This record gives sequence, structure tokens and C-alpha cells, in this order.
Amino acid sequence: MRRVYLDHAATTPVHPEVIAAMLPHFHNSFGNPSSIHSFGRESRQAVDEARELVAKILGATAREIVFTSGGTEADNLAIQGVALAKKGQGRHIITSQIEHHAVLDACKYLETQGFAVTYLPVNAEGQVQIADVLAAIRPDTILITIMHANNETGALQPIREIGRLAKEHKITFHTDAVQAVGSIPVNVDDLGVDLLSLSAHKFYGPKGIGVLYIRNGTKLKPLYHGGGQERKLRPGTENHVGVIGLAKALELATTEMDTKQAKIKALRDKLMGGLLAIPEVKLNGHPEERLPGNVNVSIRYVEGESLILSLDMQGVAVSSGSACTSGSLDPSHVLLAMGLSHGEAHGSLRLTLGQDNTEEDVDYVLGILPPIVLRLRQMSPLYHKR
Amino acid sequence: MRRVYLDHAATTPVHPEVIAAMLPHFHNSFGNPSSIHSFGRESRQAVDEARELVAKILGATAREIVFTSGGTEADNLAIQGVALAKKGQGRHIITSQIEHHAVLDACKYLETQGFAVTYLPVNAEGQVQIADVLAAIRPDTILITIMHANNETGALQPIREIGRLAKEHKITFHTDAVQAVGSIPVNVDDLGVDLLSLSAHKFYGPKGIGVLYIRNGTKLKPLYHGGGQERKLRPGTENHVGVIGLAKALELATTEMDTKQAKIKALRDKLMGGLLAIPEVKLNGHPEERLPGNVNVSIRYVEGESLILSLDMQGVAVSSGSACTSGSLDPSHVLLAMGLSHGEAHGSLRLTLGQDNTEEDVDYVLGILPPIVLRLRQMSPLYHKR
Amino acid sequence: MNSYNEKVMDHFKNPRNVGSMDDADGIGEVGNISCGDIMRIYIKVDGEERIADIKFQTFGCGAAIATSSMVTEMAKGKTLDEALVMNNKDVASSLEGLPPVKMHCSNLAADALHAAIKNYREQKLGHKDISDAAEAHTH
Amino acid sequence: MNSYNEKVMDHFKNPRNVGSMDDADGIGEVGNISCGDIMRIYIKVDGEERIADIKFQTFGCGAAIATSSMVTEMAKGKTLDEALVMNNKDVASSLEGLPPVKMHCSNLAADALHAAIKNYREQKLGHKDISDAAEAHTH
Ligand SMILES: Cc1ncc(COP(=O)(O)O)c(C=O)c1O
Ligand SMILES: Cc1ncc(COP(=O)(O)O)c(C=O)c1O
Ligand code: FES
Ligand code: FES
Repeated sequence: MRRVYLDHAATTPVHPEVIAAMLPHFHNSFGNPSSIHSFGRESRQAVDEARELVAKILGATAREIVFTSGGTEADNLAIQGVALAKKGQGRHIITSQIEHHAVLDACKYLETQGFAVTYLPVNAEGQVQIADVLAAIRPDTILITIMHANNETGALQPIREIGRLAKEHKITFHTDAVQAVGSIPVNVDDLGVDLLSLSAHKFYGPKGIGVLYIRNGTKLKPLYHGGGQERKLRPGTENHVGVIGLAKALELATTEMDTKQAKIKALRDKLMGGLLAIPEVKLNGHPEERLPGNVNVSIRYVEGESLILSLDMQGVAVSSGSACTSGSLDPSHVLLAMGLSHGEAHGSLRLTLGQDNTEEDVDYVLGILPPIVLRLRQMSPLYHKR
Repeated sequence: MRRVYLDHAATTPVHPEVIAAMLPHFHNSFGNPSSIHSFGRESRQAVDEARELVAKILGATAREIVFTSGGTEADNLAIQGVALAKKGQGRHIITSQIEHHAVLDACKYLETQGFAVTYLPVNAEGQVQIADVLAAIRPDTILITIMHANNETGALQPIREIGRLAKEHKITFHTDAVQAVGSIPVNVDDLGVDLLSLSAHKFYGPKGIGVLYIRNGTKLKPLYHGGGQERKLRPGTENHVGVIGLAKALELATTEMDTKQAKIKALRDKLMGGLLAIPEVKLNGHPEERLPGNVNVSIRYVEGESLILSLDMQGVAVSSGSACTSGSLDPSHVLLAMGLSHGEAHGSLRLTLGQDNTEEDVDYVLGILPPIVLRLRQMSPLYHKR
Repeated sequence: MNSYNEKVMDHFKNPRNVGSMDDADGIGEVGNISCGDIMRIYIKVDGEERIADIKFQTFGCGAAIATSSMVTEMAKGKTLDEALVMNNKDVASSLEGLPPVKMHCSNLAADALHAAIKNYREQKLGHKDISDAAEAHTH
Repeated sequence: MNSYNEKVMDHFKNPRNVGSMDDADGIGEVGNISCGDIMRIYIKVDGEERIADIKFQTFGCGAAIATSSMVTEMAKGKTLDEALVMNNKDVASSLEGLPPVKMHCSNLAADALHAAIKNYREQKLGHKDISDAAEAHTH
């Protein structure tokens, strides 16, 4: 059976060149980067080089790059770390209703610790409005955290504008760029962010490794304590293999990014067109200002999981809502925030394309999906009631 | 030049069979374990199997195993997590002066948050005394955290006895078994622990992955928040490759452990004998109750780093103090707690053997070390003053 | 949540008794308040108060579809009283279990059946018209 | 801390002027309070108050040994007054830099030299005996 992977927003396969870059460091150059002997120095050098490379690509300096165990940790370190460091100055945080759970749940935790959080709404296209950010700013606002691109709809947020506002008001600004990095250009100065999270497994790197970019001078306290690694902000023996893989993956993803992403976007547009040609299918998120690989549609009268399972039975991997919230049954908080009805949110489908997808993949999906939709609709009491 | 790695307590090379077990999961079975399609289910199954295996080896059940990004995170999750969960019941914690920085620094952090910590002394052989534990217990003691084997001297601690005491007094008991797991048998029921930390890179697994064992019923709060992974105790996309590698490494390390460790111990004893034959060299830590691969000696009149560099110039990798505290200049807190003088602590050398070391390795080290010691002593003002 | 057993998958792939009924004697519809999914059951009752025919329509997840299919299989041929003692657990165990987070999905099945029986009885007593199917909400 | 440059490693591997002096004109010993390491410098002073010969003994890390070696090289042949204006930074930069965490190690070098000069001058003034070398403590 043909297998078509259209869930690159959930995770990506590790690129063969990334595997090749990591491989020698498992068994040959395996030293602890903190050891002073030659085995350790080799690892230290590899970590240093990787850090330089990541910094260069993001427009940062090496000491502003802190490696974490992934996006969730980077988000938590940013949000809880700033809260811990600045709680003397204020206890108000601004975020949005469409953030990833790593951000939302960190904020909800802080609410239990005496912080006040404003969850900004979004418009029907899934975008935060800059006027809402401005209106939410209070004298005691210490942090704004708004994602760069949404993980469900791919909708891009006005990070530059928020960056400018944050600077004017001297508020620390974090962006969760986990979905953006590797798909669109990301430069920390251009965006005007103080903190930025990314995660390697979203751009053909390994799982379990990410970065928190921390602009020099940003006040932040660590969440856990131990050896002096990562300037004490994230102690523990460095996962040097992961770091090497992350840097290599980032380098590959950002080399000829325009060409690669244009190809992905062309396929995506074809897929989007085909899906929207099915009756009563509606696009979620902004039609243009979205990640090049993302389509998100609501298919009326059909429930998401049945759709995924049916596609899966024919070899096609897609998702509904966010794959990160395994076991969650609630309809997507992102789509609800955009004003979708429960039924529309529950019948959403996210298809996210990647570098290896082909036109045949798109044709295959467009071929099998309509009969599946028809079958499920015929099973649905809502379809008959309409 | 011959290269001899004698720093297995700092980290180990990943075993070729572990690499082989991980390799297919980078690019082929790469799905996000939380995805419901077949790519996700494959990863989920691999993670589930790994969890079962780890649980079985430790004498635990699968749901008691929480994967973390390493030993430092496991220690912090255990200590801060219990403190957060039980602060209503009491705010006193008992630990020892010889813990790893991941434990010590987590405790020191809690002291700034209104907790009281007792740092138990050790005897001259580097072992915590059970009577001291008993004497330290207070009505408001919520946690005892004592390491299983020390990372510098390899000295084994009376975990079973402390486990019994903790149970009698209904106090949660955590052990940092990062150095013990893979070198000696570790069974959670046998030890009577509620929480136990381990880290894969200490037993021929990859870096950046560890486990916190959490006995059913133990109260613990997470340190960061996000998706529902690892029963919400440690959210974030699972590093399934790391998990698979950890389980495989643990399986290999615990298969025929007796035979493997007896071989290591025999080499260690030869090395230890040879080192102690050098004048004014003294063993640190208990002569018998120590990890099979560990030798730790103080070489009088000589400073540790110069010794390491000199050995490194001849291809031999060893350490002084703990490799985990890169950039730290203080003499080992462990050796000072054992009553060593500053000079003795500063001239300590830790040699830790592993599965691949040979008799030739030991002979080589015993051949080159005496002239190095002599040279450094002749450079030392202390040697001349004696 | 991502591993249904083979029996569940079989009922998801080839659901028994899907469809509607123009001349149903009773219709039950329930909505699941945990997730908002909806199930509707149509029954045809014979002279001995047995379920002679049964059909379902479901807007819901894989587990919801599989349990709908299973409950119709189990109910067919039973008397109404027999059908009323069947509960949600029975349906789940006939499917050889559901993943823990999916247990709540099985709540729909027996409840929709019971609602259909209730609807049939109310009509017989002349309380209600067939056209407004008994609607109920469950956990 | 784990990457010394080549120049530092050269001085560590082949330290210049190691040893003691039986007939020293001045001896300086300093201990580093950051780490407890110890450096001792012996000088022989000629009639023009020039450092005719110099030796060191060090109990310390790689950086301590390399800076000891470097400071003796730099001091040799200088007048005492010239030697007194040399500071720790000069030594570190002659070694083309030290890792940040090792900068404090270079504190020993110039200080030990200055202590030796002080010891020589105090003896000349008859204040002190050669046998108790001037001891100082630095950061
Ligand atoms: C926007 C966003 N933020 C954070 C995360 C969490 O990253 P990780 O899975 O590396 O913990 C994800 C994906 O999982 C994401 O899509
Ligand atoms: C006893 C002990 N605890 C904790 C750790 C920390 O583990 P990790 O390096 O995986 O963070 C180490 C080693 O680094 C250790 O030896
Ligand atoms: S999730 Fe709604 S019935 Fe299963
Ligand atoms: S560490 Fe003591 S002098 Fe360098």
C-alpha cells in the first residue's frame, strides 16, 4: 500500500544527512563535553561549532543560544523563567488563546502562582490583532508570549509589530517559533524578540532537542539546577549528538529555503484546491498568511478521528487538532477561538506537507478522500438532518 | 598513540547494538507517538515496549516509569516535584553532603523557597551513616534523597536501610541511582525507594534521556507543563529514539551483569593496586563497598588538572572531581566532606573502567603514571617543603 | 488513544446496521457531553416486543462508530426488556475493550438504544410523536 | 575550561625555568584564594638590580603552570622596576589568552614575582630573613 505522510507539523523524519552527521558521535566522539581530556574536548568543540552555526542562522550570538530537550521545555523555561526572574516587577502576562499547550499550560500554572494572564482572542482567520495586544498591556505586564506560526492552521502572527510594541513598553517578548523555524526565515533581530523557542524534530532533526534563544540582558531564572552547563540555565550533561543533529538540520532546512518551500507551497495549493472542491469543506486559517506546507479544513458532518482512521487505512497520515495533545477529546481550542462551531472544529483535518511529498501523493489523497467523506457523511445523523 | 578511556563515570560510548536499535527510528519509524495514524502508532508501540522493558528490569510497573531528558532533570523533578506536592505537609528535606550537583543545587534552590535542608555528613570512607539519617528526621520531613553510589568515589550508600527508615516514618524516599544503574543490580522494591533517577549515557546508552521511577501513589507535581505526555509529569514530544536506546542499553547492561562486572572489577583491582604502590598515594572511598569500576586516589603534592592534562597528552582519559561541574575550580565537595585536606582533594584522580577496557590498558596507565607524578611533584613547592 | 484492538477496527471498517429507517417504531438520539459527538438509533419492534430491525447513524470517533455497530448487533432479536438491561460496559466488553481515554465513547451506545425504546413506549402510550425523537444527554 | 591554546599547552608541556634555587636572593610565594593553588618564585639579582636568574615551583592547574613558565621568561633580564610594572594581564596576553574560567589562574604569576622582589628588598633593608619567604594571598 502507498504510504503518504502529510503530518509534518506533528514531526518529521530525520534527514539522512543529519543522521550521518550524528552517527560518529555516538560511539567514536562520545566524550562528555565537560571533561577536560581529549574525548571531552572533541565533544565540546562539536557543541561549540553547532552553537555558532545555530546562532548565525538565527542572527544571534553563540552565548544567546541555550539548548533544551525540545520545544515544550524551551517554552516553559522562557515563560516560567521570566516569571521567576521578574515577579518583583509585575505579575501580568499576555498570551493568546491559540498558543500550543506548552505555552498555555505554563501560563495556566502561573495563574495558580499569583500571576494574571490575558489570553488574547484571534480573528476568524486565526490571527492575533495588534490593537488587542496594545489594549492588554498594563503597567505590571512583564511578558508577552505569542507564537510565530500556529501549529494547527499555520496562521502567521504579527510578530514584528508585537516586537515593536513590546520594545516601546519595555516588556520581555517571547515567541514560540517551533512551527516557523525551518519553514520560513526567522531572524531574532528582524522579529524583535527577546526569547524564541524552536524544536529540531519539526525540521528533520532529532526529537528531544530544542533551543531557547535568550537575548543578551534578558532576565531569566532556570527551572532546574545542577552542573554549570548552558550557563546554568539548563544544566545536565549536554546531549551533544542531539545538538549536532539540530544544527545540521537547521542548516539544511535554511539552505535554499525559498526554492524548497516554493515547491511545498505549490503542492499545498493544489491539495487545498482539491479539498475545497469537495462540497461543504471550508478552509481554516488565513488563506495567504500561513505556513507554506499547511492546509487545515473543516469537513462538515464528519468527525475528525473517523476521518483520520479512514485515511490511515489507506496509508495516508494526517491529523485533526494537535497531535501533541494525545488523549485529548476536546475539539481544537484553536478552531474554537476562531469562532468555529463545535461540529466544524470536531470535523477539522490538518494536512501538512514536507520536502519529500510529491504530486502523486497529492493526487492519491485527492482521489481517496471524497469517497471516505461521502461514506462517513452517510453514516452521520447531522448530514441527514441538514 | 594508544587511547585509553578511563572516565566511564563521566559518560560512556553508545553500544553498537544500541545504535542499531535506534537507527531505524530516525528515518523510517519516525512518527510522533501521540499521532493516531500508523506512523504514530509504530512509535507509540516502540515506546510502550521500551517502557515495559525498563519497568521489568527495575522491578517496577510500566506506569511508574517516566522518561526525562537525563539524570539532572530526573533529580530535579523528584526533588522539586515532591516539594511542590507536599509543601502543605512539611518543608524539611534530608540529603547528604556528597550528592551530585543536580541534587545539591535543587536542594539549595528549595532553601531559597522556604524549605529547610539537612545535609548529612559522611564518614572517612564516604558513606552516609544510618544513625545520622535517623537523627535528622523531623515531624515535618517530607523527603529523603540520598544517592545510591557516589559519582566520584563510587562509594555505595545504605539505601535499603534508609528505605526502611523512610517507610517507618512515612517519608518519601528518592535515590539518585545514576551511577549505580548498569553497574550493580537495582530493584526498586528491594531498595525500598519511592523515586529513583537514572541516565542512559552512564550505561552505554545515548545522552539526553533518563528515567524517573515514581512508585504508584507517590505525590509529585510536574515542573513544566504542556501536552499530556508521560502522564503530564513530563510533557513534550517523546524522544522515542532516546527511549528505545535507553531500554536497549539497560537490557544489555543488565544481561550477564555479574560476569561483565567481575571482569571490570578484576581490572580495577589491578589498577588500584598499582596506583597505591606509588609513594604517598591514598585511596578515597570505601575499599570494598564501591562500584566495581571505580578507583579514586589522592596523589599528594600534585594538582588534579595538571595530572589529567599530562595523562591526556599520552592518550589516557581520566578525571578529577566530577566532570559534570565544568568550569568549577573548587576542590571536590565530596572529598572535602570525607575530611580530606584541600591539597589531597585537589590532587585527586578518578579512574573509572568500562566494558571495553583491557589488561593492556591498565598496564599502559601504570607504566606512564609514575613518571608523570614524579615530574609534577618535582615542580611542586609542596613536595619540596614536606 | 491510538490503539484500537482488531475487533474495534473491524466494526469501524465494516459497521453493521448503518443507516436510517423511514418507518421506525422508535428513534433515540444521544449526545456525548464529553466530546459533543452524536448517535441516533432506529428500531423496528415486532408483535412480541422484540427488536426486529435496528439501524444507527453516528457522528463520532472510531470508538463511537464501533460501539454503535456493536450495540445494534447485540440488540437485534432481543426483547425490549432484555435490551434495557444491556449497559454501556457490556458493549465495551463485547468489543474486547477500548483504550482508557475512549471508554466514555461507549456511553453513547446503550443510552441511544434505551432512548429509542423509551421513544417507542412513549408513542405507544400516545405521549409523543415519532417525529421528535427522544433526545437525551449523557456523560 | 577545557581548551587551552597551543601556546599555553607548549608552556605546560615544556615549562621554562622550573626548579628551586639554593642561593636565591628573593623568594615569593602566593596562594590563590579561588582554588587554593600555590606558586613560588626564586630570583637571583645582579649588581644592576636585574633579574639574572629565575625559577618557579607550582602546585596548580595547567594554566598556573603555563603562566608560571611565561612570567619567568618575561622577567628574566628585566630590572626589578621593570618587573614590578608587569601585571597579571600582561602574562595572560603573552600566552595569547586563557579560557574565561582560567583567567584567575594568571593572578598568581605576577603576584609571586612581585612577592619575590619584595622579599629581596626587605632582606636588603635587613627586615627579613631569606628563609621565611614572603607569603601573600591573592584573589
Ligand atoms: C507551536 C508548538 N510549540 C511547542 C511544541 C512542543 O515542542 P516539543 O514537541 O519539541 O516539546 C510544538 C510541537 O509539539 C508546537 O507545534
Ligand atoms: C550521580 C549523578 N547524578 C546525576 C547526574 C546527572 O545526570 P545527567 O548528566 O544525565 O544530567 C550524574 C552525571 O552526570 C551523576 O553522576
Ligand atoms: S470522542 Fe466522542 S464519542 Fe469518542
Ligand atoms: S585552578 Fe588554581 S591556579 Fe588554576
